Amino acid sequence: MDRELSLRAYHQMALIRLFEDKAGEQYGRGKIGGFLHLYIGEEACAVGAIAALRHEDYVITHYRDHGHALAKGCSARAVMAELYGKRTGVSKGLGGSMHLFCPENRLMGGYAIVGGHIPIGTGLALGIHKLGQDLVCVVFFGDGAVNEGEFHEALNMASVWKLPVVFFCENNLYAMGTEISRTSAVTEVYRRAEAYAIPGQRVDGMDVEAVYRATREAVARARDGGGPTLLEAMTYRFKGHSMADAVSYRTRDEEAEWRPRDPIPLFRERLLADGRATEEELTAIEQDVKAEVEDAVHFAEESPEPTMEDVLSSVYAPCRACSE
Amino acid sequence: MDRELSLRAYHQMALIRLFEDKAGEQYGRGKIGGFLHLYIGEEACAVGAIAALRHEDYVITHYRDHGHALAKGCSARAVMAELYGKRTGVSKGLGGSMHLFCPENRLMGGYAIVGGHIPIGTGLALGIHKLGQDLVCVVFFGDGAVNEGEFHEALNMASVWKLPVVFFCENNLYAMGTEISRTSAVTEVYRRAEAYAIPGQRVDGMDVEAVYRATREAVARARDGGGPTLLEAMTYRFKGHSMADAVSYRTRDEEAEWRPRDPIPLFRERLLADGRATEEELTAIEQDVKAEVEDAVHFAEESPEPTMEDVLSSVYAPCRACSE
Amino acid sequence: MLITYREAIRQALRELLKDPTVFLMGEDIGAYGGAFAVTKGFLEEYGPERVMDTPISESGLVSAAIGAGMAGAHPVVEVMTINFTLLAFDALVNHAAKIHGMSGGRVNVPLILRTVTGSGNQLGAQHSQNIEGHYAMVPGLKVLAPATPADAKGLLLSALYEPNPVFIAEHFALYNTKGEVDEERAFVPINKASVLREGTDITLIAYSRMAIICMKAAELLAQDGISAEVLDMRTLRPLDLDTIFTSIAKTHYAVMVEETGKGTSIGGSLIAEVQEQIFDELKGPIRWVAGLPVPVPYNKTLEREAIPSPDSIARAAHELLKA
Amino acid sequence: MLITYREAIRQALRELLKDPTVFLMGEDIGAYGGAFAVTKGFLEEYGPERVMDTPISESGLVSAAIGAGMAGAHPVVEVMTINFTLLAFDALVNHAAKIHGMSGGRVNVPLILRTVTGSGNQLGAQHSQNIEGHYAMVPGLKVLAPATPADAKGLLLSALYEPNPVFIAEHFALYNTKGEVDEERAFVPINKASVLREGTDITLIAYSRMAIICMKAAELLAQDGISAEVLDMRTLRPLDLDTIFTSIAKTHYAVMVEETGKGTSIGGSLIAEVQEQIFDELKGPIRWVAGLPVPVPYNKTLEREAIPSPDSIARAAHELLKA
Ligand SMILES: Cc1ncc(C[n+]2csc(CCOP(=O)(O)OP(=O)(O)O)c2C)c(N)n1
Ligand SMILES: Cc1ncc(C[n+]2csc(CCOP(=O)(O)OP(=O)(O)O)c2C)c(N)n1
Ligand SMILES: [Mg+2]
Ligand SMILES: [Mg+2]
Repeated sequence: MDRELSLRAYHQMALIRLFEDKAGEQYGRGKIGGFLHLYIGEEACAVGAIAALRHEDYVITHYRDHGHALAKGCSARAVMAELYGKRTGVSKGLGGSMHLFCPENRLMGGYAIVGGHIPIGTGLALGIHKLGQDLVCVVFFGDGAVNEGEFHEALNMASVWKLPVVFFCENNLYAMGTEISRTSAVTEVYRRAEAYAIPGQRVDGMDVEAVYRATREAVARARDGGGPTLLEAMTYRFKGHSMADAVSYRTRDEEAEWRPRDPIPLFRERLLADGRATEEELTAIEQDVKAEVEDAVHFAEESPEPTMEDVLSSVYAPCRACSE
Repeated sequence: MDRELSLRAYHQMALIRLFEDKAGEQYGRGKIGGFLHLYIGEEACAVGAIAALRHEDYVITHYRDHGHALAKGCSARAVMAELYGKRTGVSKGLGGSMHLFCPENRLMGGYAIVGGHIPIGTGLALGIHKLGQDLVCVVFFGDGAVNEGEFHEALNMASVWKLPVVFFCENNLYAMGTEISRTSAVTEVYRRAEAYAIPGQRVDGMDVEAVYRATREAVARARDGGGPTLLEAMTYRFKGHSMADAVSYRTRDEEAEWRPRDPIPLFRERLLADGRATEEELTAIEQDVKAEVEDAVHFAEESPEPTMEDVLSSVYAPCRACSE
Repeated sequence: MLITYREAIRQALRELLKDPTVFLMGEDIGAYGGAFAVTKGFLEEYGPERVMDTPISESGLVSAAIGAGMAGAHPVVEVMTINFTLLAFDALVNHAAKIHGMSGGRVNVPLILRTVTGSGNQLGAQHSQNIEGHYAMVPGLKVLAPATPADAKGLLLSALYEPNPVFIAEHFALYNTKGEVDEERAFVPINKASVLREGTDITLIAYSRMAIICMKAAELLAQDGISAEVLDMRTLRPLDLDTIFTSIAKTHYAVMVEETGKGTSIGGSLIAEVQEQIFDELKGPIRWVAGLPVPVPYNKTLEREAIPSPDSIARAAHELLKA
Repeated sequence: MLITYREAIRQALRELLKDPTVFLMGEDIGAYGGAFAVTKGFLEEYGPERVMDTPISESGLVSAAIGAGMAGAHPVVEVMTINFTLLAFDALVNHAAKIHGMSGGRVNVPLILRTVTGSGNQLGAQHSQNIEGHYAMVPGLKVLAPATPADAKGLLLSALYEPNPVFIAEHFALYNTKGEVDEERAFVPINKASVLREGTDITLIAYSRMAIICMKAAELLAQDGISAEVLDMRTLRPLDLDTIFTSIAKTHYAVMVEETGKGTSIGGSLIAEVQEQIFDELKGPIRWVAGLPVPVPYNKTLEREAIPSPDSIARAAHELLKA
């Protein structure tokens, strides 16, 4: 990554981290409801992968979606307001944490049915292909989603039709409380690519630049008509599955092993070490991010609630083939 | 195959062939309704695979199921009567051609939802495992079923739980009018096994002994706790997908290439060549089979229809936890 | 122009294909020509980019169509029969139907899904279902079930202008039936029932093939001097209750007729809504004539007896009027 | 013994596990203890053969349970929430429900499927559904939806004696509610509604959480001198219409209450059947109070307003009695 991109990536990772800390805090205060799945520890995945995309490229993801939304350019304000259930939220307060939609940034949603959005991502790529566009779609999902039939159907179709899509598995070793080895016959997710005759690659999901490079290559191939790729980023969620999770299924030792691999300090050190950024610059970014998150919370607090009319009028888009 | 087994196998293949010819004929006369999916050309698959099983082992299959039913020991009478929709049919005339059930022969059904029965087969093996039985289940399905999500989920579960199941793909190159290469990213079905860390093997589905040997090995492994296997038998259906199919999607040349590979004359010649049987013995079998099929038709013709009471009383098994 | 229901759909598809963003996708719609020959010859005419054969992956292909629609293309999916849509139930109910609402109205899913409903061909329990009723329950979907060639064409033409997912259940037993269809583009609104026959004594309410069966029942009733009005709901979601209210305000008696078992389609809620909203207009209960609540049997005689006939409908009408 | 709904289910599961052919399977029921902590500690106590964590493969795992049941074992599946059962819709509707019928009654599918229904926790549209109604439409399935700890235990105990697939919808909002439960094995028949409260002026009909909400509405009505009878259907398929007929023959007025939108559960067919069969007993229409027909919104206030409350139920009852 060049200097500019690096600083942008650092900004995004820092923003996501602080945003998530804050969201967790506000959840504890009852300001945010429902499920809240924090992305802390996995920031390098969304940020590295999305850095390899153009603004017009599509992203579709699962319920652990705050990081993807922020990396794809949705404002912290609109994302926080969504968690608050406010009308100014990305989904007007009707979607919530698991369903962030920013079509203007080509974030086509967070989805809460594990695996269900993977073939929809194939479909976005199918749409791109049909419309003859020079675009790509990246689909994010977890290691647990790989065992759903939708994963299989989606990868096969994408391969047969050579669609411009990158399947990006965030392998954080657990699906809720279940380690991947207890439910997956093949635990190296990238190896599943062979069954669909597409390239598969494993990458260090704690290294934002490694993620960026691998995704850039896959995206370039997809854009050039080379078809889909399956990427597997090895990562770790530092928090529980959701706020309700006491994380009793993994050892504190394992957690301690992953701690030093925190993608943000690692990247910070690298930027300083190779002179891409100065301490002052990074501190300034950290200050900016702090202000951005405070502002987002303030905005969310002050925003109005949606109305029942908003709900009723968004079940259907207005009919253009109805009489009267 | 030893002599006895060989003669039995020849008998079964000849029976299936003649049964199918007759069924097609009776369909043309309007005696049989619905869809009729003939197994002509594929006899070596069912016969070879099922020869490797014990009576108590389970078989579950798709709608192209006459061959499996006959090979598993269901009587030609009861199968023909089912096609006629008669009360003496294996499924009392309520199931029809696509839904042959003979629990006493451990044929757990033919199913008409492509792929849907594959995880049920995994489940039969799960049941075997839970009950600590020394049994195995063979699941038959087509090349088209491999792209359903159920295939993927079924193989993964079977592998993770090391269940005694053999997945037997009858690859006849077409799913209705669709050649496998147009819809499958990987056309060597057996290679899909790698994605589930289980053995996969391709076998000549026109050679009943080759099928027998491969299945015997897979069954032995399964029975010994070695887990599932994916077998792929290369075969060809000499007729259309169903009686309605004009077979306009494949060339007459291709059909002509497969004709000499008809499993029945091939096996006949081999038996004669290596002296396992005499011309007289095989002719006698052919005569027996002819009589068996004639008898089956007669039986079906003469059998009574089921009643509406049969239908109503078989929606639910009698409740043992209801009051009154 | 007197054409078949199948030909009417073919004409509509040709109209749709004039829009370059439209493409057809489904199992065996190309080389095989469609399981019911609806798209026969289309592959040759439009090529594989516009007429796409898919793997046997119902969940995946419907989801792919959802995504393609979200990206601005306009997929017209054929699911070979309605029985197989159950594999795409999550795609339709949890995704297609909810994306507009849960995005706060910001993302549209302009998907047209055509499939084939019905029993009566001795296909056994897994292939003889009228599952459109399950979809008609789902907010966010529009569900159409035409009974005539004119509606089959007109509703499909209209579906292209719908920014919402449209589920169209065609009845296999109707493909060869003929009817008058306007040669010009003849749109049929997707929120209106149609009055197939006017009458004054009793209202028969149905959709799809049963609307045609009700027309036969109305003939039988006419022979007995009873004037039956026949309503074809044709759009199952949203339900056009007003047309029903108007009819019952005139006849004061009604019979709801469905091919499928009670509780498995729109009949129950339709009756519940009608009795709640115009109770005083009713001179008797709304009769409910439906298929038997059973996995449909293979045996030909029993299969036929498991669904309503002109006779059983006429009998119910007589009983109601006599009571 | 006063215990929670969750504890009642745990007790029943322990009873079930005394049968050596019984095993539990589901996502995160083992190491994680179940998403709603119903099986907490079971893995340690019974071991991984009796308490099996599964991959996230709803279609596959439900199908595997079907097969295991056919082989003579007795699987008790937990599907984490009812929303995910849509992925197993084909397994349940095309397979579990039909195998007995299409085998001519020769093969049984003794499957118990427990899952969690309901809205009201700000989980958004994909996680806030009451889909038991879809299953209650399907011949071949039995569908239970207990409202009280006693029924939660008693119905689950009975389910083991059912040779048919049993779908049990537990309501997440009830897990911590308490009720009296017999310490002994206290079977509840799986074909009977229960009268939660006797009354003479009007009948309130509901199931699951809404039965409890109706009890609150009945209290409100009592304050206004109206005596409401509250029926908890508890078994959604088969429906115990007789209990309803008996009640309405006494009260002559009825309100049907559902958490989910109109047409998405049993309400419509129940009303349709009742008006058809005892029209003359009705002094007014059966009122239908249901959730809004929308993808359930995340926003807390709106989510709450989207479903019936004691107030809205009492209001409907007042309107009906006044009209
Ligand atoms: C179809 C479906 N099944 C189950 C669930 C419940 N569930 C939510 S998240 C989750 C684990 C998913 O794990 P993974 O895909 O690895 O993603 P992660 O949470 O680790 O990012 C489960 C089982 C669901 N939401 N959808
Ligand atoms: C879920 C589902 N989708 C589609 C169909 C329609 N259909 C019936 S058979 C068939 C082709 C299956 O081909 P294959 O699995 O190769 O088996 P074969 O008929 O060649 O033996 C299709 C598409 C179906 N029955 N079920
Ligand atoms: Mg994970
Ligand atoms: Mg095939």
